[in-house]
Amino acid sequence: DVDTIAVLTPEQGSDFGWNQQGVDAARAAAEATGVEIIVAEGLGYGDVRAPMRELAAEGADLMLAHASGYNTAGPEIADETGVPVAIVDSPEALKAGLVADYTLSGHEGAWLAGRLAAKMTTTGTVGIVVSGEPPSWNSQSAGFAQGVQAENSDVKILYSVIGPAAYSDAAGGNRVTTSVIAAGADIIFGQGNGSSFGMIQAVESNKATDGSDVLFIDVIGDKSSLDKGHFLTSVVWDMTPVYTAMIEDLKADKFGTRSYAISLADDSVKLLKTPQVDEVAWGEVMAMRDQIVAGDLSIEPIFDAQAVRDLVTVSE
Amino acid sequence: MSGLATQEMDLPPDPGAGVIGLNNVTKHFPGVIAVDNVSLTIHAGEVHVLLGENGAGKSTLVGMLAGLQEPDDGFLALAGNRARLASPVASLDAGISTVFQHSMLVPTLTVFENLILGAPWYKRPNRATIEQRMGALQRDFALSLPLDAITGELSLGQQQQIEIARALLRDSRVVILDEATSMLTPQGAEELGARMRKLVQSGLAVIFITHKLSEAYRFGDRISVLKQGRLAGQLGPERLATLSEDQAIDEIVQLMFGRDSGGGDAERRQTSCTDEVLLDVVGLETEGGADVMGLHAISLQVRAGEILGIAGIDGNGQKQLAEALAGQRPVARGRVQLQNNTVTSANVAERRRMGLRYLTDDRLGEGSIGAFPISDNTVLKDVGEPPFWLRGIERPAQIAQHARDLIQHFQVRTPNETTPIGRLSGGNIQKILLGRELLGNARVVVFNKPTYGLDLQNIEASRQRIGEIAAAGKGVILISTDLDELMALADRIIVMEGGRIRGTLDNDGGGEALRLRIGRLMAGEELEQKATA
Amino acid sequence: MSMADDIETSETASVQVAVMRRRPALRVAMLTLGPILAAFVLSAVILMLVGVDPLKYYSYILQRGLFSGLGLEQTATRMAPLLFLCASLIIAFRAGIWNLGTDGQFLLGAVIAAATAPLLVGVLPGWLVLLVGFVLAALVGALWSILPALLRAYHGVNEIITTLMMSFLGVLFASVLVKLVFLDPATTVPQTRTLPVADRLPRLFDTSISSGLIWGLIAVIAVHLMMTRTAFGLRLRMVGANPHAAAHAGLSVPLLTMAVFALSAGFAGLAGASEILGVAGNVRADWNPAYGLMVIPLVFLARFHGIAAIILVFFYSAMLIGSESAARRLGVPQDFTLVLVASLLICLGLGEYIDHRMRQKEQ
Amino acid sequence: MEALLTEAFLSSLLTGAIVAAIPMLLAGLGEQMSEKAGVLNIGIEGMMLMGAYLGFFVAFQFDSIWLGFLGGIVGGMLVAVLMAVLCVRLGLNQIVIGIGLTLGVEGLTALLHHFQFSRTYPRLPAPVRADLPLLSDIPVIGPSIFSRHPIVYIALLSVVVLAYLYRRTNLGMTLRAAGESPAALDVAGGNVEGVRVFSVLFTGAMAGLGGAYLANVGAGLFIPFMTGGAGFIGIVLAMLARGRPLWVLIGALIFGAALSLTTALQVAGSNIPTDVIQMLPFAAVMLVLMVFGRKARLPAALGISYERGAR
Ligand SMILES: Nc1ncnc2c1ncn2[C@@H]1O[C@H](COP(=O)(O)OP(=O)(O)OP(=O)(O)O)[C@@H](O)[C@H]1O
Ligand SMILES: Nc1ncnc2c1ncn2[C@@H]1O[C@H](COP(=O)(O)OP(=O)(O)OP(=O)(O)O)[C@@H](O)[C@H]1O
Ligand SMILES: [Mg+2]
Ligand SMILES: [Mg+2]
Repeated sequence: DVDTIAVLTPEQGSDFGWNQQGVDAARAAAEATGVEIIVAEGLGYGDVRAPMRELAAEGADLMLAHASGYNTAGPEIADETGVPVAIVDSPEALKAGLVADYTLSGHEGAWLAGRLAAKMTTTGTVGIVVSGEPPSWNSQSAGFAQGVQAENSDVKILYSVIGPAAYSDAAGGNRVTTSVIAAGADIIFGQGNGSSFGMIQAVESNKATDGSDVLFIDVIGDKSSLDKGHFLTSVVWDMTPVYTAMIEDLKADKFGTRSYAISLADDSVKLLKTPQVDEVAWGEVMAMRDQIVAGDLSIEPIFDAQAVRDLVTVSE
Repeated sequence: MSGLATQEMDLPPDPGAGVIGLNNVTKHFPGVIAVDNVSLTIHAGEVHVLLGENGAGKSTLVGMLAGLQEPDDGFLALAGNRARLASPVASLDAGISTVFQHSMLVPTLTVFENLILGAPWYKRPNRATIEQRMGALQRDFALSLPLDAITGELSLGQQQQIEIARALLRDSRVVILDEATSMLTPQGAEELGARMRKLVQSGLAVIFITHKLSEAYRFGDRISVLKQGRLAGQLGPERLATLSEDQAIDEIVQLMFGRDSGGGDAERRQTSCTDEVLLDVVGLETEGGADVMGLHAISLQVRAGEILGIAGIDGNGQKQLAEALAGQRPVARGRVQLQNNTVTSANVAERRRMGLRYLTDDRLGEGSIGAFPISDNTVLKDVGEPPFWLRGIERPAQIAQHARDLIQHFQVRTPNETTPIGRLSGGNIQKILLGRELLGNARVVVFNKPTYGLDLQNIEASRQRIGEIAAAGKGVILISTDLDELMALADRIIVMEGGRIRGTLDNDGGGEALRLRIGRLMAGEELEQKATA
Repeated sequence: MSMADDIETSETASVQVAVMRRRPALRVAMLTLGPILAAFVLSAVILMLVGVDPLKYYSYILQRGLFSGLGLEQTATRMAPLLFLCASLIIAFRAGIWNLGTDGQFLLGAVIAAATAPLLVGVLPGWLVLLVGFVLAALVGALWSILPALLRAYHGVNEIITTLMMSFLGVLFASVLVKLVFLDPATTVPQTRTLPVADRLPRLFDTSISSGLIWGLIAVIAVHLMMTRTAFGLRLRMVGANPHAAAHAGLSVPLLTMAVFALSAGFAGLAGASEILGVAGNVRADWNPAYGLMVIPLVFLARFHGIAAIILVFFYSAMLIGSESAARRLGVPQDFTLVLVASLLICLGLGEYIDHRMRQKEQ
Repeated sequence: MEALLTEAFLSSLLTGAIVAAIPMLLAGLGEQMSEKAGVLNIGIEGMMLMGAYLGFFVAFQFDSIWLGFLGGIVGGMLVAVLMAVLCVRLGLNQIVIGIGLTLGVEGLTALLHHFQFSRTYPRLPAPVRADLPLLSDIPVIGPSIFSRHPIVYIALLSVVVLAYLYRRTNLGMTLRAAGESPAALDVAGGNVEGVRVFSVLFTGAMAGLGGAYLANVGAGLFIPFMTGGAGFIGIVLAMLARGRPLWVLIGALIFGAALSLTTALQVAGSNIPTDVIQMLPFAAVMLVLMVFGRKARLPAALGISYERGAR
């Protein structure tokens, strides 16, 4: 029987983003299903085998390996210790009773954010700034770009990657964002861990080329408590339903037979509303959300970095 | 030797009398007592010469006066008052200026900057004052220096002048010169002697260290002799006045070594020259550069049993020739043949294997590895060779034994063979290098200033060994700035100037006449017949 | 004193060790244990300042990294790449070459091993796959040092700056290779193909310890013996201590310098391969454990001595493993191990200085 | 790619170049003085990081970015004091202590950040800008260069001040003597230890200021490991600049431009992968070294500790 689960994250579960959402959701799911939880945070992006073995030895019945960097070690340790492991970004890796995948993509939410941004830009240019190009971010970048183009194909999309190993490069985030704003963007769709804070700083300290305030669209987490009037929205992810379903599947001996995902339908992906959002635009975007949920509209996720670049590059 | 110590001694010194007094001063280093209970008085108006064999403690004494080291025991007195010289600044403030055995200039700075070195960083250099004072020095001491030249690009003699000028600019009361003449030509040494005379006439005290006993006699007012860290004896002005040069030297030798120097040093060696040509150099040329002399059309032959002397003022291509012969310097044109094998393109190791040896004059820079123990340094040129290595694996016991033998044979002053060689005095390092080159089966040996920095006894022993090498049928090239040495040892003498051979002379024992002809060639005069094309 | 020696030479280090041996055991123990104790106390103060019980933290580390079977296995496994890096640095430092570019060499070695080994599985016998991986990694590592080596050997360009630059460049290049060239088409995450667990370096006995440990130990000991006992090693040390003297003695300084770079960088490449072929199985884009700089203080504290380096690597690995665990239990980020290593370095340095002073006084 | 010469491209290039160059400039100028004096200050990365941490901490606590800069200077100097004591006074190996200090500061600041800021991520308000009269009105260049935080102008000014001090006072000579031949300086009555300690502390101050700029102006908050090698680049700049502050500035601008180029090219729609573009500055340095490396002579006593009277 299942009485303890563990969640492993690369950084501290207090980053207002990926790690925090993972840890919070795991806690909520554990509570919902009545099991104990061990939180192992800040494990870094290196070799996670040691802590996984230790958690297995300590009696975890399910390990949530909450980083795409853990998806090689996860199944290996599951094999070695017999403890089920859930990994991300590896739909192929399913193994009954041992390995499940939860490839998360907020592309639908990002698509909606793109529509919102295209409605609200005054300079006619929006920017995407990312600190790296992991698949889940690519799918959101692509979703955002598609949304912008669907709304208004005249809006220019500037795309910029800060650079490798830039997860904590806050100054780099600021520099790149400042450049993107200088190049005309007045809404920034930003994805990055520590570097997000640099992006936000840039958004707050620079004016758009037409003199208006620059707005920021965040992803995954909810940073609205830090807002100083520049947040437009955030594509918030909630992994609680995913984890809850996993634990229940495990109890029912169905673990590893299917992948899990987040979606608009159960609000595990949703847009955050801030005071900066234009009411009319919000109403229109929410209507589109309902269409997607109803299945009238479908947006295909794109995970490949090159495909994202092809989307945003204006090849005249 | 205790009997010797009773001659004309003013020990213990009268502290009230001198500018500086050393009172029972002792200084230890790991494994050696460098200075052992020495008491001395330095008087104004006197050139005080310090003599002593290598490692006798002269430079250590200087170090204490210059504030580099403090005595472990005993004390210093300035004008009769007990004083501490805890740093170079304290020494400078006390009016003591020192020209050290090894150059203490910053080679990348200009002459002007070296002259004002030590001034507070926030000040702006005051050029006018310095220029004015240099003008005065030029009048009084014939010191003239290019103020904006980069120091490292000047000749060693000029560099020494900078140091002397700096000492004079400081208005010192005491000027110390540690082996200041070792790098100078005979004329240069004479000039320095004249300058010292002027200095003491103006009321300063001069401390002068040398290994050349005749210099000591001619320049000195008072001579103190150190032996193994102890003061072996002293010749005061009154006593010196009563002695001829030969008598004085005899007495000094007695003090230094406790025996007679053994015959005149200029006595010629019996020649052992044969007809077999060991080394044949034809039309050798090397590239010159901003700070190296290029070689032009050097042709020479060395026969078995012959000592070929190479004379010349320092820096006229002798070192480059030695390096080109050893394979350390690329040859642009020409041919080098060793016993009928052309070795022009062979590298150092190959030439060495074929029996070519080279004793460098740069004992610290390239002759030894200061941080390595003496033992490793004795086999530096035989790494990997039996019996010290077997199939590439080191045999430490063999190496250590070899080093101990060498230390004993050459009377090296060192605690033991594990001491890093850099800690030895200059002369003792030289002994080890000499021993290293004489090891094994040499055919041709190139000696570059083999006795520079050695004390009299070691000079003699080394010269003897060089003679023995030739007598054993080997070829010897002896590069030296010391004409006495060449005239005592060489069969023929080549004179180099400006990277060329100016002439080749047979050493016919011609005494003053030969000396004069060599001197002319050294100054760049061509020999009438242009013998060696 | 070994830490006081200059940038060119590392010779006094071994002399120092010899001197140490001649001193009373008690004194040596005091001079070693004293600073270590001080370092732990200093770090404890820092822990207390942020509100963590240091005793609890330390006992936790010991328990997790050293005194539990599982912890010990993890510690031993973690040692392998660090040992290869020690071998790399011992060669370089003893030969007076400051190879600060091991991170780049390590990563490129890792990438080439990860790019080739999985493709060879089934084509070649298992042991040969691994051998090819290791050999290629050594070659690529060495190749990445060739520019600094040439510049240093033939132009006298300081290798600190060139190896650092090549390291930055190598880290970026490794990630380019993973993303654009050696990408595993089967995954969405940019990473190389994965070498199956069964095809990696065999594990020792019944444990999870990778046999990379054994090879790492062999590497360090072999390098130590080479540098201290052979003619080749002495030649390398001569070049490091005084290149003019080496040239004067007939050694080809440029060639030997190249050899030092090739060997040192080759071992760094092997370190990368040992991590991939022994543990990780693949390289992910932007992965960089940055072991290289970390190992430098360890090698130095070991005074370039192989055995001492092994001991230090063992304790350091235990600390790494223990602190991963402690991070979870006590909420202290793993980065704290860096503080501990730095305090050790500072305290041992001060200790050496005090020792030096005391010996001077005695004479 | 045809968008390369648009105003947007140039603005974003220039803006990014200046923003990225300042920390490297400060670090490079600081390192330059140490290297002149013969201390290879590898600990500069740590000094910078400490400056970033303390600079942010002070700015946040006292709500003043200027106090923050002061804090950054103090932070850098704290690490520099350790470096000075261990390497200059006690003569321990500069490279190892430098790396050790850097690692230690990385750990310490990550630890402090974890316990102080990691739950709240406090940020500073947007920094003020000082538009230089007239100059800031020039199109493209104006807003990119002449409308920056005053600290930027101070950094640029320090290039001139240092160049003046090195040329016109004995400082340059004294530093060079300490780096080339400390024994010669010592016997000439100079204070080798004093000069070296001063230079190390100066490096700490400059690096700390650079770190504080990174945190307070560049990012608005402190993040562990946020310097990301800027200090090491400072070392490279100092080594390449051969003693001239102006060359440090030029080098920093080139580095900054290369970093900024990655963004500018992307903004211009170029499809070259970022990683490849990011390799450019490092590749450029290697190229410079290959061409000019022979001439990049370093002080003879660089990295060697001085002990009076030692043999
Ligand atoms: N056209 C542009 N080209 C380049 N950079 C720009 C441009 N517009 C804005 N920026 C960037 O934004 C910053 C602030 O811009 P600007 O000076 O136009 O703001 P402002 O309206 O004067 O702001 P404030 O009201 O705060 O003084 C500039 O320093 C620059 O970095
Ligand atoms: N810093 C030092 N460390 C260790 N030993 C030293 C040091 N300085 C001098 N010695 C030792 O002290 C002794 C005296 O050396 P010193 O240099 O004073 O001799 P010297 O009389 O000047 O000899 P030389 O004529 O060869 O220059 C030597 O045995 C030398 O090895
Ligand atoms: Mg001497
Ligand atoms: Mg001498």
